[in-house]
Amino acid sequence: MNLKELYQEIILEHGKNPRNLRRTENFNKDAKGHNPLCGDKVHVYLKLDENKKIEDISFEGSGCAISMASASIMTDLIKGKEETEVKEIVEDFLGMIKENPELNSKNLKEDEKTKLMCLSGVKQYPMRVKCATLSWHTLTSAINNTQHEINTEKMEV
Amino acid sequence: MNLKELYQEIILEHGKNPRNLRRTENFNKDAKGHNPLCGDKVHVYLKLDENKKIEDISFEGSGCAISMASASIMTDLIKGKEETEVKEIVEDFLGMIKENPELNSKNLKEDEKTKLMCLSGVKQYPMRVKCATLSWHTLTSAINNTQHEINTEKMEV
Amino acid sequence: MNIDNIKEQFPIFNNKINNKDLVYLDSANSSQKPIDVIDRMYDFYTKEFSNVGRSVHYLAVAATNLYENTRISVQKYINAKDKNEIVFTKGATEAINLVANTYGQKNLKEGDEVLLTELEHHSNYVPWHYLRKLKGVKIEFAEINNVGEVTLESIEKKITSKTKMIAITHLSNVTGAILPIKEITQLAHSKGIPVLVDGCQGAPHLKLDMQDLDCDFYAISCHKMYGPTGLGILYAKKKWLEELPPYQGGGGMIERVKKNDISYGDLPNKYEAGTMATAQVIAFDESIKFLNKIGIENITKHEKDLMDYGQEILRKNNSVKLIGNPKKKGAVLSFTIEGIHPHDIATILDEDGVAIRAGHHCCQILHDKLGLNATARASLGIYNTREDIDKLNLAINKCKKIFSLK
Amino acid sequence: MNIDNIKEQFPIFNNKINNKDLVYLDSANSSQKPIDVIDRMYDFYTKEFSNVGRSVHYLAVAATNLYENTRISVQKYINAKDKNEIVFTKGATEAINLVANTYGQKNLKEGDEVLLTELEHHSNYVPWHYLRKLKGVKIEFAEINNVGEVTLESIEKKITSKTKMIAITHLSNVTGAILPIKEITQLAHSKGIPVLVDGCQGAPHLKLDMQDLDCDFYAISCHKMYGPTGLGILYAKKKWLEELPPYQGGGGMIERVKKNDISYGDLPNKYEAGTMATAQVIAFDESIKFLNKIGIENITKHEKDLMDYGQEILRKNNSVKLIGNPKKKGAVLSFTIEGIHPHDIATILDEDGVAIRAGHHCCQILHDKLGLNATARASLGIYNTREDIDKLNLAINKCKKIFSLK
Ligand SMILES: Cc1ncc(COP(=O)(O)O)c(C=O)c1O
Ligand SMILES: Cc1ncc(COP(=O)(O)O)c(C=O)c1O
Repeated sequence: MNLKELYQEIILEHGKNPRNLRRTENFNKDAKGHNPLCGDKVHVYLKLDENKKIEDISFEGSGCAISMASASIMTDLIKGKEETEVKEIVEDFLGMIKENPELNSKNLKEDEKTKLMCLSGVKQYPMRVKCATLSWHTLTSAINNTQHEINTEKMEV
Repeated sequence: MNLKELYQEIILEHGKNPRNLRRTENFNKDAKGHNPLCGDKVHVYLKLDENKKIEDISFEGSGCAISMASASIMTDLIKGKEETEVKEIVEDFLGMIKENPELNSKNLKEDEKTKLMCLSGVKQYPMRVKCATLSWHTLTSAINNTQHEINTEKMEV
Repeated sequence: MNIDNIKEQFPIFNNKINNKDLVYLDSANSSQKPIDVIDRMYDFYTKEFSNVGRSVHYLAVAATNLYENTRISVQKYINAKDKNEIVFTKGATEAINLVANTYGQKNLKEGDEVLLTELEHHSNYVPWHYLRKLKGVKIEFAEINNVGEVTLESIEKKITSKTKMIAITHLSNVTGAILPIKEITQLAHSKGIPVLVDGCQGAPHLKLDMQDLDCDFYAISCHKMYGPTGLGILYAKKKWLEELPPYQGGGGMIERVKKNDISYGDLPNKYEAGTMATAQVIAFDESIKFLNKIGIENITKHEKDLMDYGQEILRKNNSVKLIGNPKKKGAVLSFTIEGIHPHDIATILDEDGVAIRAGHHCCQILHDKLGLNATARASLGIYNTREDIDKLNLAINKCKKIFSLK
Repeated sequence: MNIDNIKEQFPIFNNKINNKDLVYLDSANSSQKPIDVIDRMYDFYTKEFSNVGRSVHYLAVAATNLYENTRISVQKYINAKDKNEIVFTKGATEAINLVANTYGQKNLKEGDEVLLTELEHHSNYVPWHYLRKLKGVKIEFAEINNVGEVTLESIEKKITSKTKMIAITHLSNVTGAILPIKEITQLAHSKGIPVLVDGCQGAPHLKLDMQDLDCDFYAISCHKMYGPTGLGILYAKKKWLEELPPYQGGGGMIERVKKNDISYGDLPNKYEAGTMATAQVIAFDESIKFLNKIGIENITKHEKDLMDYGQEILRKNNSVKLIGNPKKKGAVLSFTIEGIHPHDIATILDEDGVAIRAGHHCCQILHDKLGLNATARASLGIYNTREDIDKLNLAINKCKKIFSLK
């Protein structure tokens, strides 16, 4: 285990100054998520344009550094991508957190991959994995218009 | 522990052929007893004359050798005695079963003491003590006209 | 692991008990524990102890993983579909109370019938009796036949349009009868009735396959299954655990708690309120491993062989009367001796180190039916041998001698 | 026994945990176990194991005596009037559920009020919530003041003519506040209201005297009291245990069982259905002996000293904020660090072997009130030392460094 890998500079920075921590005006999709472990809560807002491209994404919530950073990095990275691309990226990210050594998505550029890989330190902290995945599950839920709130206890990662 | 002391000849004989195993006609006092440990049940009937002397005593029930023998010896010995004497004898007997090395009652003759002491072997078998005392508690209950059924689990010995 | 010298795995047999070699014939009451299970508890407490749950420190994470590992081991052992169908309880008694309480709350109303059998242990009767008192539910008892079995027909006879639950033992702790659970479940399900199986005596001796039995609930008592005391298991089909209300309330089983309302956590947390028997759950994994190493087929075979031998020996013994003679019979030999009360038998046998049980074995309904206050019971475990049976027989003979029987 | 080198009695501290010396500050969650308790379980399972109860064989008689001995030890330890006022349960959670269920069944009806406090653990709220759902009982919460206490006045304010039960914690597992139980009980009794005390955090740290406190019910969690997991205790005044209906139904708690009715056994059997946690009960006697050898006064003093030291150190530490500052405070140090989430704190501390807990500690009502999602909590046991506090402080500083705080 290695704290330095978990709390990398970029994580701490995003945790402290999360991007897109606000509420998108005129959002057309949203979902709530909840991590009973740390009491973290997140609410993700999406605005898709007519071509199903993410015109804007934002989130509200509070939580540990890992979960805030993860939401911040995620929203930053997802903005401007298309819905199908996003779905694929979420899957790739969750796969990486669960078991894959790296990210494989064609929809991610190299520097985006590097950024996301900063979250991979969490793999060594099984109790913290769900902090990193909360906002991602919530994003999926928003995209799919699932009505029920995401609860990370029900998720494998 | 010594089985020979527990299952003495006289115990086995009384257990097999219990005296007074019947129901006194025109009884004027009675009580029921129950030993949840072995499922033993006993019903003691008394007929006291106007001087409070035990004119007749009998019992109905079934149980292990110890409890049948104890009831049999008890009824045999108590018949003809006066109520106050009986109370004193019961106390003496329970005291002996609990802790006293011998019987002290002035109301018991030597041969009666010898007979009762045959039941003292049970002292070494704590789980069986209540088999020996069931009928005695029930007798007390009959004399006192207590309405509730005796349950040896509620008794210390 | 070889079943022939399995006694070596059980440290209790290394000591003289009351200066005698122990002939332990009380496994239906509680089994002895193999050394691996005992060691596991010791090691856990001395080197790894922490509460499980939501703490993120090292020991807590490790303990939580171990705890959940046992759940998976149990799932596999009984062939449940999902690990969350395994709920840890304090014992089989609690498991049955849990079902009676929650199913009763939600699905039973006045006039509804619960079908038990005359073989049931008090633990599978009293919880239903509460519903009789509380809600006016009726209780029916499927009857035993003259060899001490409950047949499919006997169950069928008592099913009515009001029957809303069938709760039956897998293996009688008195007659040893093994009930045709699979057939009963099929019949019950064809009429839309759920089935709870009291598996206390089934679990230590029979192959458990929830997919095959297809029962809705199965209650297990770990201390009879070479595991620690204070632990039981409720297997329940997922849909029931999802649909029924929670049982005890407390820490760990909630999702959100507000002053005016509470929402409950997911399976299996919903049914595991408060701090659980952590060390015991973790050690029970060793019991499962132990059973798997020997193989349940070998256990069933070994015990059947012993039981056949025991029946043969005791049948030859004058004045001994075996209670029940079911075609399919588990590792229990209940008997009476004409002229000697079971408690006298037990006391005398104990003098030779032969530990049996005497009484009604928490089955008063059955004993009433048999017209007996009490029976003597020798029950078998994997560590028993033919020698144990021979010693039982010798001690019975001593008994008879004391009471001048032939 | 000398409290200064008491760590020697706890084998867990002889091992490196995750390659570090363990600084165990999670005792409010569950305490570590002294060697005597662990050994007792080992010895019992290896040399003396039997189920307790009505068997008459040697091992069963011996186990039954040991089991009942613990009941007497507990009776003496808490100064109960009668040994039958001690009921063994699976945990404090079950103890509280038992009371809520049976008292609720018999004595509560729609509109009746149960008075809790904002400090209560979910285990002392959810069981009462069930009665709200089931019977329309109302739940009131006595409020905390700005130092995290619940005062007598705060309780008094919420008592109405409808109040039928006051259920309160002895010592808050978050703020450490010690409630004036004796005074609350006097007040409650003057109005005919019974009092249940959740003693989970009180029992390991404070002198227990039921005659002095005079509460009606007191719930204890043995695993927090240097005892085994899977065991709790309910103390209840005899009249309640006699008057209230039984809780779980099963073997051992009945008197007579017929097809149409059942009568229940006497105290304490009435409330101990099924096979109990035999080994744990027997081993818990060693926990009591251990506590007695040190002396509860010495324990309270030692822990108070440590807590004062801890408060002093942490107060001096910039950005650390202690949660609650009650005048009478038990061995709990809850805190937050401005700018670092408690779960990040716990993870970082763990890296140095400092085991604390982060979260809502099963007290969501309290955390809502405080406007916090979570807190970090260092809780003390008899084995803790000033060195442990120093290490906690150092680890907190490391935390701050990682997060660039001063
Ligand atoms: C104050 C308080 N009450 C109740 C409980 C529940 O005790 P248990 O989990 O042992 O049942 C705890 C511990 O978790 C506690 O700290
Ligand atoms: C058939 C049967 N059912 C239920 C029980 C109750 O199990 P436990 O006492 O472990 O809760 C037992 C054992 O006592 C049993 O033999």
